[in-house]
Order: sequence, then C-alpha cells, then structure tokens
Amino acid sequence: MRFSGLRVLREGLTGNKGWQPHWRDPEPKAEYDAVIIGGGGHGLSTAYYLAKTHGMTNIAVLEKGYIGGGNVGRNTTIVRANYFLQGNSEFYSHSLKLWEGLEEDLNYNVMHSQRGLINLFHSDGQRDAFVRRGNAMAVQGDDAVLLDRAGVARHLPYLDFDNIRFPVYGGLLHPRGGTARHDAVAWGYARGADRRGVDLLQNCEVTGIDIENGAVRGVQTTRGAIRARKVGIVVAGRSGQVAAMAGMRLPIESHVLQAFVTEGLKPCIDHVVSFGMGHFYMSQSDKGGLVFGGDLDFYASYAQRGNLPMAEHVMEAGMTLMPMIGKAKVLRSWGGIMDMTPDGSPIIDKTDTGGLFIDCGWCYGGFKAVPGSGFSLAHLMATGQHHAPAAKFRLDRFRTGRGLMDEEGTGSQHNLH
Amino acid sequence: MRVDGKGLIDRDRAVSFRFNDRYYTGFAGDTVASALLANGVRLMGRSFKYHRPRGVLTAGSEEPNALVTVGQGAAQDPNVRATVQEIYRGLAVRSQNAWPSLRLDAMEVNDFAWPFLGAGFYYKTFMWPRAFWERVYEPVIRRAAGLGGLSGRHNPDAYEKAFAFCDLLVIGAGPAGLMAALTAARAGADVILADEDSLMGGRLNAETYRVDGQAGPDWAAEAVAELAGLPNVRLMPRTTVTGAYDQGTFGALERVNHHTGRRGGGAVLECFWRIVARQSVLAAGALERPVAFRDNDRPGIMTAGAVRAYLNRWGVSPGARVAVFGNNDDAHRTAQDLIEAGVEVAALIDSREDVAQSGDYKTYAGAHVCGSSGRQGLRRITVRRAGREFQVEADCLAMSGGWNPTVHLTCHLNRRPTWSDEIQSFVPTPGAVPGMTAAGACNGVFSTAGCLKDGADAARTALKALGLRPRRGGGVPDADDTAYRLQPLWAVPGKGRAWLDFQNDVTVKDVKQAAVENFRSVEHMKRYTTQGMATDQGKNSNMAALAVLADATGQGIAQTGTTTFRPPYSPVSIAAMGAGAQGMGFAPRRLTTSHATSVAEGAPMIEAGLWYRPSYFPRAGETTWRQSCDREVGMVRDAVGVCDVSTLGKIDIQGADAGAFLDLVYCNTFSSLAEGRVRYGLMLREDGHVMDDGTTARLGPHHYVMTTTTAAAGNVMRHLDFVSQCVAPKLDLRFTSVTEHWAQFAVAGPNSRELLNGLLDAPIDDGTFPFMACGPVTVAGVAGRLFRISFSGEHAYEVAVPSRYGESLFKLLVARAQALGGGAYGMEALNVLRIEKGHITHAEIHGRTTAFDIGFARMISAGKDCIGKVMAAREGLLDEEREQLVGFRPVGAVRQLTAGAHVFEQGAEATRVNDQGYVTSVAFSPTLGHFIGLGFVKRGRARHGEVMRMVDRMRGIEAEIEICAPVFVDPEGGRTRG
Amino acid sequence: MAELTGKTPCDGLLPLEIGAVTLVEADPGRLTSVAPYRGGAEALGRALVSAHGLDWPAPNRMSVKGAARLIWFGRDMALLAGPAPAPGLAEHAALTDQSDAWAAVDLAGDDAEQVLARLVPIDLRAAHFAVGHTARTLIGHMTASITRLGPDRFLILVFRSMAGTLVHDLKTALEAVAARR
Amino acid sequence: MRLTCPICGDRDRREFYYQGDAVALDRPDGGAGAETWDGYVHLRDNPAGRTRDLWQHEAGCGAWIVVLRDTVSHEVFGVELAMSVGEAGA
Repeated sequence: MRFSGLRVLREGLTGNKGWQPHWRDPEPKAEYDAVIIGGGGHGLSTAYYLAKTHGMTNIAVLEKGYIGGGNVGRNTTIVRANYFLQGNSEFYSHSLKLWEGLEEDLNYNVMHSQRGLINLFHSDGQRDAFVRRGNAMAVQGDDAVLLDRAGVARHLPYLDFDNIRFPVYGGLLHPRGGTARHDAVAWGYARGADRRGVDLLQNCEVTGIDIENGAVRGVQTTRGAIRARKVGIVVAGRSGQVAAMAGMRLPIESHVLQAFVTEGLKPCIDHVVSFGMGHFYMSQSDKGGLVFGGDLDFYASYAQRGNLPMAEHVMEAGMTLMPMIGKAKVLRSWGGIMDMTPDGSPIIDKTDTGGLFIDCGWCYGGFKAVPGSGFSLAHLMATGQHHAPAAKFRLDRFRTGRGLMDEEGTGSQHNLH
Repeated sequence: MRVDGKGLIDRDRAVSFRFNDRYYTGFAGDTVASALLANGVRLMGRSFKYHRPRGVLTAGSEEPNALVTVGQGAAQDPNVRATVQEIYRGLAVRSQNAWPSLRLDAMEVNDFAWPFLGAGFYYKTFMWPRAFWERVYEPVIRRAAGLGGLSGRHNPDAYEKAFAFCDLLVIGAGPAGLMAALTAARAGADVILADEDSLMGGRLNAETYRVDGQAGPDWAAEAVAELAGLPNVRLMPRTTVTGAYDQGTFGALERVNHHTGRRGGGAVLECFWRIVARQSVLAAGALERPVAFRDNDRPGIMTAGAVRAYLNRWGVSPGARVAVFGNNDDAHRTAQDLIEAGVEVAALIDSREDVAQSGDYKTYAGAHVCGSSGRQGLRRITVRRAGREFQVEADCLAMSGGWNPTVHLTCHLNRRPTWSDEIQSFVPTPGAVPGMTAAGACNGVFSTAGCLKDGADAARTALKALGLRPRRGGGVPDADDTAYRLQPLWAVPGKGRAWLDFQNDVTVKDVKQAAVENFRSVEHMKRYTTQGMATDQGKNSNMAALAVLADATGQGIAQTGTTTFRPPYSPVSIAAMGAGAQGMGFAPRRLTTSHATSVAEGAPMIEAGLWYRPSYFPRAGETTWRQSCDREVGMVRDAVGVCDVSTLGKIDIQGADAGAFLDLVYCNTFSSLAEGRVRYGLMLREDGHVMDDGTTARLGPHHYVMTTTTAAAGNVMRHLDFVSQCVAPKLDLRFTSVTEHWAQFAVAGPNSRELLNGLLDAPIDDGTFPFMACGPVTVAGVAGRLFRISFSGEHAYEVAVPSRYGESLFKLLVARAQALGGGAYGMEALNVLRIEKGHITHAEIHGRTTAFDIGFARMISAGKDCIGKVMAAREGLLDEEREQLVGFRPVGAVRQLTAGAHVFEQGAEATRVNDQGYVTSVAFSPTLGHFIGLGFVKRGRARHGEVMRMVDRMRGIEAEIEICAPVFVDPEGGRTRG
Repeated sequence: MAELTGKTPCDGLLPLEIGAVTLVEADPGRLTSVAPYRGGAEALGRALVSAHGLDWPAPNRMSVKGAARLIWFGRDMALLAGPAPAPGLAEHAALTDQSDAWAAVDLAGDDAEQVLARLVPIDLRAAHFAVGHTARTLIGHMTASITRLGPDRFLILVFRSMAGTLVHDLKTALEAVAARR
Repeated sequence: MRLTCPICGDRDRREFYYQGDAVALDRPDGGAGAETWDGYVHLRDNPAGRTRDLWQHEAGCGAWIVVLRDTVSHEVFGVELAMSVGEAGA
C-alpha cells in the first residue's frame, strides 16, 4: 500500500478499514543469502539498501526484541553533517544527502526537519576550532555559517547573553542540520525492507555464530538455526557480546547516555542548540516537548538508565545558557547504550572471519548515520569493497595508529569522546 | 457546589483567585480544581489533538485534562495541574491550548476532521512537495501542538537543591505510609516521610472510613502529630519522590512556595532533594482507572475516587445530579457517600450482574454506560442493559474501572512489575529496587485495615535490615477490611470514539488500528499512537490500552506486558534540578591575586578554563585591543613586561623516587637534571599523543616542582595520581598541588633583570642565575622562588611569592616595569610573543598531535621507558605524510592570516581531497610588521619555502602563504640567554 | 626596600550574618601538608607526637593539641594547621607549605547543618559527623575540606582562588534557609 | 549511584572520576609487542554483567580504586585501593 494524503482521505471516508500491516511477521527460513543481526536503525537500513541497491532480497534481520527498540528509539533525534576530520566528513555528508531524499525513497514521513543547528563557542580558541570545522564542512561541500554574538542573538534571542558563566562569543550555524522523528525512521526502513521481501524476525535473539574454517556459515537463534554465508553484526551497544560469539574482542566500551524530554509546550525553540562548555544540547519536538541531553554518565553500563549527577549537570547547563526553560518540566528521562570507541569514530569493516562483517562504534552519533551506515555496510557486504565515504572506518586503525579520527582530541579513553 | 458540613477546608478563611477573566472564591485548603467545581465550573481545559472540551478527571497529580498556566510575565508557569495547585490570595490561573477562548476554541475543527487524524496519520502524508515540510506543514503542526507556553524570558524565581540522609524513607503518607513511619520511628529509626500532598493522610482524607473508631482524617492527623514530635522523624509534605536511583538514592521535588505568593528575599519556589536512604517503604497508593466508552471524556465525567475526594475532603459535589458507573464496589461507596451528603444520585450502573441494591438510588446491574451528551459539560448519559439503551439525566458521572497500584518507583531500575489476576493490574516485583518494600494499595492491598497492617509489616522488614527491633506492642488499629471485588471492564463495546488517553486523544479505535498495522508490541503501539506519552505518562490510561491491545492481538495482558516507567514520577522543572546554575553558578570562578588590580586597570577579563585572565591593559588613547596588544608586545621586546602566570598548574614533588617518576611521566629525562636547574618537559598520553608540556625545576636532591599549562592542570594532576597509584605504586614519592599557594609572575624583557634586582635582597647576574636556573630568593623581604625561564623568547624570569603577597607584588612589579619603560601585559600579547617564538599551546597540542608532528620526536628518550612511548612508535604515527607543525607568513596581496583556515596547494581547488593542512594560531607580529601563523601541513617540515593557499570560507579570506620554520623571532635564542 | 603587604583570601567578602548563622573568615595559622613516604608512617607518628603532641589522625578525623590541629586531608596525607612543622618531620614525610593555598571560613549557628545540606553531598548531621570529624568532599562544585569544630560550627577550606564562589554559594544557602524560618 | 571509598566510606558518585576497565592496572612492558599493547590501550571485554573497573575518588581523598560492579544492575560487589592491588601484584 502506498501512503499519500489521498490515501489518508479515502481511508478516513471509509472508516479506516483498509489499513494494512507496515511489515509482516514471517517465520524464519532455514537459510538466507545474508542475515543482519540487529533490528535497529542501522540494521534495518542495511537490509533496505541490500535489497534496494544490490538486489539481495533473500535476507533477514534478526532482532532480539522489537524492531527499532534500541538507540534509534531512544535518542535526541539530531541529524547533522558537521564533522571536521577526513573520514567522518565525507561519511556524514553522504548520510545527510540520503536523509534529504528519505521520505520519497521510503514513502514514509520521517519528519526530517532541517531547522538548522547552532554550535555555540565561548572563547577565541573555540572560535578558531569551529572555524576550522566550518571550513572542513565547506570544502566537503556542506553548509556552515560563522555567527558572531549578534548573529547568534538574532537566531537565539532567549539565550542569556549578559549574566552567564561562559559568555557566548558566537556560533557555527549548520543550516541543513536538524531533527527527524526517530521511530518513524526505523519503521520507514522496516516497511521499505519488508516490501522488498526482507524477513524481519522479531523476538529472535542470536545465541551463537557458526564458523567453519575461518568462514561464517550461519547463526544460532532463539527461533532456531539459520544458515547464511554473509552475516552482519549491527548491534551498537551489544557489539561486545555478539562479537565475542565469533571470538572477537572489540575496541569498544559500552556507556550510558541519558536524554530528557519535557511536557509539551508551545513553540519556543526553533533550532537545535548545542552548548559546548556545558555539554548540553536541546531542540523542540513537533509535539512541543523540549528534547535535550548532555554527556555520558561516564561509567560502563548496559542499564539503559542513568543517575542524578549527570542529569543535574545537564539541567544546570540549560539554566545557565537559556534560563527561559526553567519552568519547563521534565516529563521523562531515559538512557541508551553507547558503543564508545577509542577515537570516538565508528567502525564499518570486514572481520578476520570470512563473510562476517561488523558495523559498530557509533558512540552517541548513530542516529544521523542511520542511512549512511546502512548504505555503506550494504555496499561492503554485497560487493566486498569498502564504500568510499566509509572507507576509513577500519577496525585496525587503533593498532596501527593509521587514520585515527579523534574529533574531540581526548585520546584512547573510551568514555571521553 | 459546596456541601455543608463536609470537607477539611477552613470555611472561616475565604480565598479569592482568578481563573481566566473571572474572580472566584474558595476556602483555605482548596485546590484550583475543587474551588472551581464548588463554583460550578466544569470546563477547565482542551485536549491536545482534537481540542475537545475537558474538565477534571481526577483529584491528583495524575490529572490529564485540567492543566492551567499560573501567573504571567516572566514567571508564568505552564501545565500546572489544577488538581494540585492550592489557591492563595492573588493567585491567577489561565486555561491553555485554546484560542480565542476556552469556550470557543478555533482548533476544535480538528475534532470534526477526526476520521483523517487517526493513529499515525502524519507518517503517511505531508511528504509532498519536500520543501513544504519545514515551510508549511511543520510550522502549522507545531503551532497546533504543545500545551501551555513558556514566557520566553529568563526565569525570575529562586530554586534550590539539597541533600538528605535517613535510615528509612517512607514514600506516601496514606494509611500504609503513616503506619510504616510510626512503626519505624517508634523503634528509633531515622525516618523521612515524604508525601506529594499538602495534607498527609492519603485516601483517609478522601474517604469516610474510620480508623480505631476515629474519623480517618482525625486518626491521620494524630499520627502526623506524633511523628512531628519525634526527633528522629523528618516530615516532608508537598514533596514528590520523583525517581529511584542506584544504591538507595532518590530524587524528590519539594514544592516550597507554590501555595503562597511568596517570592524573592531568599524564598525558593521549589527544592530538589537528593535523598539517600538505607531502606525505603513505597506506600504510594493506587490510581483509579476510567472506563472507555463512547464520549467518556465530557466535562463532568470523572473517576469515582475523585468524586469522593471532592466531596469528603473539599466539601464539594462535582454535580447536582450524579450518576455512578463501575465494575467494583467503590461505585456503591461513591453513591452512598453522595446520598449521605444529600446529593442526588441519578443512577448506579454496575457492569456486574450479581450486585445487590446498596442504597436508596436506582441501581442497574449488568449494565454499561455506552455514551454521553453535552458538548461543554455532561447533560445525560446513555445506559445499555440487556441490549436495551436508555438515557439518564446527569451533570456528573463518577466512573470506576478498578485501581492500579502506583508501582512506578519500583520500575525505575528497569525491573518489570508482576501481573495480578486478582486485581487485574500490575503489582511491584519484590526486590525490584534493592532495600525497597512496597506496602498498601501500591502493593495491591486495598482495604484500610490491610494497608495499615501492610505498612507496619513493611516497616518491620526495613527495621530488620537496619538491625533495629520493632517496639513491643503497638498493634495495628482496627479499620474497614472489606475485600475488593471487581469484574474486568476496560472498554464498553460500541460505535464512536471511546477515550483511553484523554490528553493525547488516543481512542480504542486508534489502538485497534495500530494492531491492524502490526504495531502489536506494546512499545510499538505506544509510539505509534502516542498512547501514554502525555503529561500523565499513561497513569490514567495505560492499563486499559494494554487490555484493548491484548484483546486485539489475542494475547493476554500479562503476555503483552507494560511499557517502562521511567523517572520522574511526576514532572520536575528544569529550574529545580538545575538550581544554582543560572547566571554565574554553573561553575566556580577562579580569580588570581592580581584580578582586582587588573580590573581596576581596565583590563577586559576573559575565561581561561575556570580562571579569569586579563586580555590586555588599555592605556589612554588606545581605541582597539590591537593597539594595546602591539604596545605590550613592544614593551616586552624592548623593555620589560609583567604578566600574572599563577594559573599555570604547579605540582610539588618530593621523595627518593621523584626523579624516576618524572622520567616515567615525561618523555624526556629529569632524573639527570641538576639541582637549581629547570628543564622543558613533554608529557604523552599512553596512546602516544601529546598530553601537555611545561617546565619542571629541581629544587633539591629529592624535590621538584612541575608546571603544567593552565588548561591541562587538572588532567595532569589526575594523570600523576594514576601513574603513581596504578602504574608505579612502588615508587617512593609524594606530590601535591601548590598552584594556589604561589602567586607567580612573568617578568620578561631586556630590562627584566634590572627590575628584579631592584626588589631582590640579593641581586642576581648571569653567573648566579643563568638561563634555566632556579632557586629561592627573597623578594622585598618575602621568601619566594625565582625561575629564569622564558615563554616570550626574551630574557625573562618567573618570580613566585606566597599568594597573600600576590596583589602587592604585582602592583610593585608593574610600577617598577612602568618606570623602566614597560608595564603589565595580558593574554593577547602573551599569545603574540609565544607565536613569534614558535612556542606551542593547546591550539597546537590539541590532542591529535604527536611529538613527531611537532618536531619533538627526538625528545622521546631512547634510554628509558615512559608513558606513551610504545604507542607513539606505531607506524601510523610516524608517517612522513602526517600533518607536521610549520610556520606561515603571507606572501601575496592579502596580508591577513586567520586561525582555522585550511591550506591548499596553489592552483588546487579547495576541496576535502586537496586539503593539505590548517592554521592553528595567528598573530599580527608588531616585531616583524606582518601577520604570522602556526599550523600543520602534510609533510610540512620538508616543505619550508613552498608557497600555498590559505582558505577561510567562514571568514571569506584567502591568502597566499609561505610555509616556514615555526620560529619567527630570534631562532638562535640569543635574546633568551643574553 | 619595598615591603609587600599580605591579603587574606576572603578579604572584603566576609563576615556575614544571616538568620541564625554567621560566616566569618577563619585563620587556621600556618598550613603544611604532611605526606609520609613509603614505610615512614610509624616514625612520622612518633615524631609528630614528640614535636607537636599530635597523633596522626585516622581517615576523616582531626587531632588537636592546644592551638595545633592535624586535619586528615586525603589518602595518607594530613594538614598541620597552626605551628610551623618541626624540621625533623621532613625525614619521614613530604612537607609542603600550603599556608596561602586555602580560603578558610568558619560557619556557625543553629542552621549551619541546614545550610551545608544544600551544598555538601555527605551526611553532616551530628550523629554521623561529630565534633572532630573531617571530610574531603564537595561544596557546590568545589572540592573542599570540611571539619566539625563544635556542635553547630564548621571549618570549611576551598582553594584560595574560589573564595568568592564559596562565599556566594554559602550566602545563597544562608538566605534560603533563613527564608524558611 | 554510590560507591564505598575504602578510605572515606560511602559517597555519592559525583565525587568520583571514572577511567574504565581495570586492565589499566596491568601495563605491559615496553617489549610486549603491538598486539599486547593494542589489547591494553584499546580492546575491552566490555561485559554485560560483572566488571572490574577503575575509578578515582577525585573530589575526596584522591585514591584510585578498583570497583567490582555489575554493568546491568549497577550493583557494587566490592571496592579496593588500586595502590594495594598494585603493590600485591608484580
């Protein structure tokens, strides 16, 4: 069924009786050409592009819970391409281009809203660093505009410019940056993959990876054994456990990142605002809730929940930057499992096991990467060649020191990125 | 209307307040909701999506409909529950989400377009044309959405945070909570009793139950009085425990002055508590669930428990002719309370067949309410019985679908609750929160006697864990012990829209459609329909929605499971959790001893980490910072300048292994440094990149003092602690920060020694104090330290005295410097001087650079191990292709260089693939008369002399630049040594 | 010869009296951090007793002898407050002059505990933090040393450069507590 | 979240700095080879369950501590001083 305003109209007039499932719930087959472990954003988009771009339709996505239940369903929905190191730069640039065509491509309104993202800076040194970033974005072909203090005030008049611990010197505006409706992205890709014949197997947890003489042969799951010559591990925070099934130890530590949403409010924040000194960022959802977050809780965790010190720090950052939000009331808080790498940049690569691929290490930047990551992993799995925009996301860069992408410059301590 | 002789309000104290454009009068103890109902006001709000007219559904913080905005101007407070807001003189509240008025709301048109606005409709449309989303659809949707509004102005009110500790935290002061607190407190436990209500007693204040032969409210008041008299008890009314966190930590929001007009003068509006409890008892009660039937959302239709609360606690009947509908005995108690209060009961509709007449009112057994009418207020209901439908006139309907235990806090650590067939709801899973015991209604125990006993038992469990003994005797008081009987009733079948989530306008149809579209997992259904995502987080609706979903998917409710409850239990203002940070409170301010003097000199102070440092010292006639900066640079190059460098980290290191320790943390060697000498040191991270640099002086055989950069002082201190405790625990040394003890000033320039010799008790010369010498000195009679080191490249010193003398010495140094043709210089000049000399800062060692990149690879001593040595030798970090530190100078028409610009080969297009490097630091060098820069270029060291192109798209500047050595002034160092 | 004049960290900021609490700058005298070398603890303990009559304090405790205080100050470290350290101590421990490194304030009054409860994340009630107890912890966002000198009296040390923030934070808490009376 | 510092006692998480897996205590010697060093600096077991990690009581006594902890439940099983672990070891 194709979605359109007309369809909504027709269904409305006929009692909404004609709607059909967005995806099937098929029984697992004994064998697929490829299986993707992980029914999150990245796994679903990988399946979608394998089917759409590479014509691989005899494939399955194995999800231990419900699809879209991981980080794609619990993030702060920010979409941007404002990196400054080679490797990240071209990848996120490509991903953003995919975002810009996503609704037509998926025939699903993911509410991608390019409302503009502003990174604030608070010293001359930070300005120079953001100028360098902005220039990197510009030479990559993406958009960036340097704002002085007055320029920021024009966009964000509600910030405290007069009495603030770390005054606003200016900001870097990324006009094409913005947000999207996170769940819809997972559902749109799921529906798109399903319509192309991909089996989405929910409540299907992988319990083992079958390897014969150095090559993958399939997986063991809670819904039986499934044979496949190509297996992609796309499980974000759970990468460590799944990779261990293939005898791998990863350069990853899983951490909790909290996020928060307030009660619905009339429109008051029109951009995505990021406050570097406070590790605080905020946008307003179309429903009216202020969606915001900050830094990791900093301790390794799989709990999908955080603790008060970081929550308080985030609120404090909000109060010093934009005291107009004081009377907004936090409705809900939650946590996601972040697969943190030693340089804060991701991994899309083959492994030492033939036919086994891994896509992980997205830290807390995974949502905006959903289209690009799936596209590039699909390319790698289908062709055996690294997709150019993701060619630098190699697993061995830490051992060799070649092509490290440490945007924060904080070094190999996983939780500092 | 008011009912005489009922309620716990103070009828001698009338209080007037404003709702929208009218003034109303209530009594002390009223909430906005009870007072409006007493005044016959039923319409209090509009729903989120269809803008349906709505009145109160509940009498508590879970209220989804009656949300109002309190106050106006900067302090306006949106989305306040009218059911919680106590009235006080001068209170002004407004309804929300309605325009032009609450009665006449233009957006009500949505309600007629409902067939097109069902579950998830927006995922299926608004896609064409693409550009319309940001320009047309989204703005319209955003304006229609949202509830109340923020003022858009800085928060003007005071909030605070605090910590509290106890043996036992009792959450909820109903019969179970009071009994738990009494039992524990009498046993000597250190107890905190927190309750979200202004009046402790919970349902005892809303019902007509008797306890120990007393009226419920009287017994509660006595219990509270006893607790208030005990030294080991802290009562926290108006305090909602909002979250359970690890190791017995709880968040709690105290509403300190929302019930008064008191603002300013230190009075805070709210306090956010961090409560640490060794044990806790959850006695949070239960929430009554509505029944879904066609048009069950009209103003005047509310839960039966709310009707009894308004009647018994506030002496208000929500209607003149009240009908009651339920699936359990509470419906009958409601009717009885109404009759007893002299209110007409239009009918009692009980979905159960086997019910006896319980009072003098028309009773329909085995019947359902299947519809209602009255757009802005209930006029009549439709009752269906034995296939026959008829109407009953009523202006209020009390409905009871049974009760849901308030299990929320037991789920905050991610454990799921357990389904109970008996009460057709979820109950806490024991042990879900370590140290927490659930008691009373939130534990699925609904009779008053049961709650009292369960509370006492829970306290005993806690006391045992605390190693305390319950006091003998002190039995549980007698009270009603009627069993709770209900027959599941979630949604009355029928046409039309039956509301589940009132605020978000989610109907039974929506949930069924979600199931049809295969959003069959409870999480999918929630996210697709927005069921349970309103301000009540599904407190009123999740159970029924689950049941409808379970029915639609053919699974049981237990199998379907619940969505997760997450903190906060009820919403918490950002101002409360972020209290103290507004303005300057976000981080401490660190001021040097020369701060006041610098400010008095007119120096703009800039943030340097937590410190403040002077940018430059303007003099008469100077109109731009550049004029001052150029002059200050000239002073240092030609005469003498004084700069406060106290913000650099200083670490005092002593012990037999101090030298060995420094050899480990620095890539170069310090054990061989002579006493009385200083050496530059480079510190690596274990991953082989540069962490920090600085000078370290050897003051004695086993005594060194290390300096760090201002930016990295904290990290370096932590790193040294790590290395000494975790990596080399056997080395014998101790160290501590002396950053704050010493005020240290750079005295730089040809006249620096002359200046100092005027202050030192024992003058110095090149013999006694050559370059890189250090030692104790007496400065103007005060014991201090002198280091002959130079960041500026001039003949320079750093002189340190105990901080108490800092301001005095700074003034003295500046005065002497001025007499010698110099003066104070600030960060701008300091930066120019160091760039001219090619000294790096964290602009260059930004965390991605190696010793190799900055040309210091040879500093990594081959003869010893050091942190970072092995990883620094990784092939990828020694690749000649890496970006290497170079200098830049303009050679084209454009003379300006800018930091952050990227570097390209001449003629090459400015694209990512052609990118050759970038500029990290620039300065106009008054010494050389042109801009100079530092930065990194691929194979840079081999490209000196090459002319390239600097491109700064952000600032719109392009310039031809020549790559050169990163030292512009006195590369041989003659000035420094001379 | 020019003479240098000294200035205390809270110069111009204190005293304050709000509600039932007073806040004044304290003068703990000469401050020396004492950190025993490997295996030096015992000898140091003896030397301290003979030189200053002070026992090496257990963690989170302070020992007092007349005007001399030895305040536990962290892992294997104590702060000698009052006298100049006897030279002999240097054999067994690293001695570092900290006299000018700390801003010291004296908080006293019925509500002193209530005031600190707004800023300090540890249980400072007398039953758990008695006279002579000390702690290294936080006050607001600052690391601090907090010692109970009397039933309703505390000595608070933070880095000298943060004196202004310390006074600001305490003043705000004092006003909030006073407003609740 | 609260941790019991072996020196200061039970304290709020806000007083502690977190570094990561306690593997950091087992620094290889210079000649240990690239694989070993890669394992030390980058690779992690990253268990969903019991873990042994390294914290510092930075806002307290300054001690580095080794914490036995569950990364799923956040239960803490034990805490010891890194110093004593190190001295016991090699």
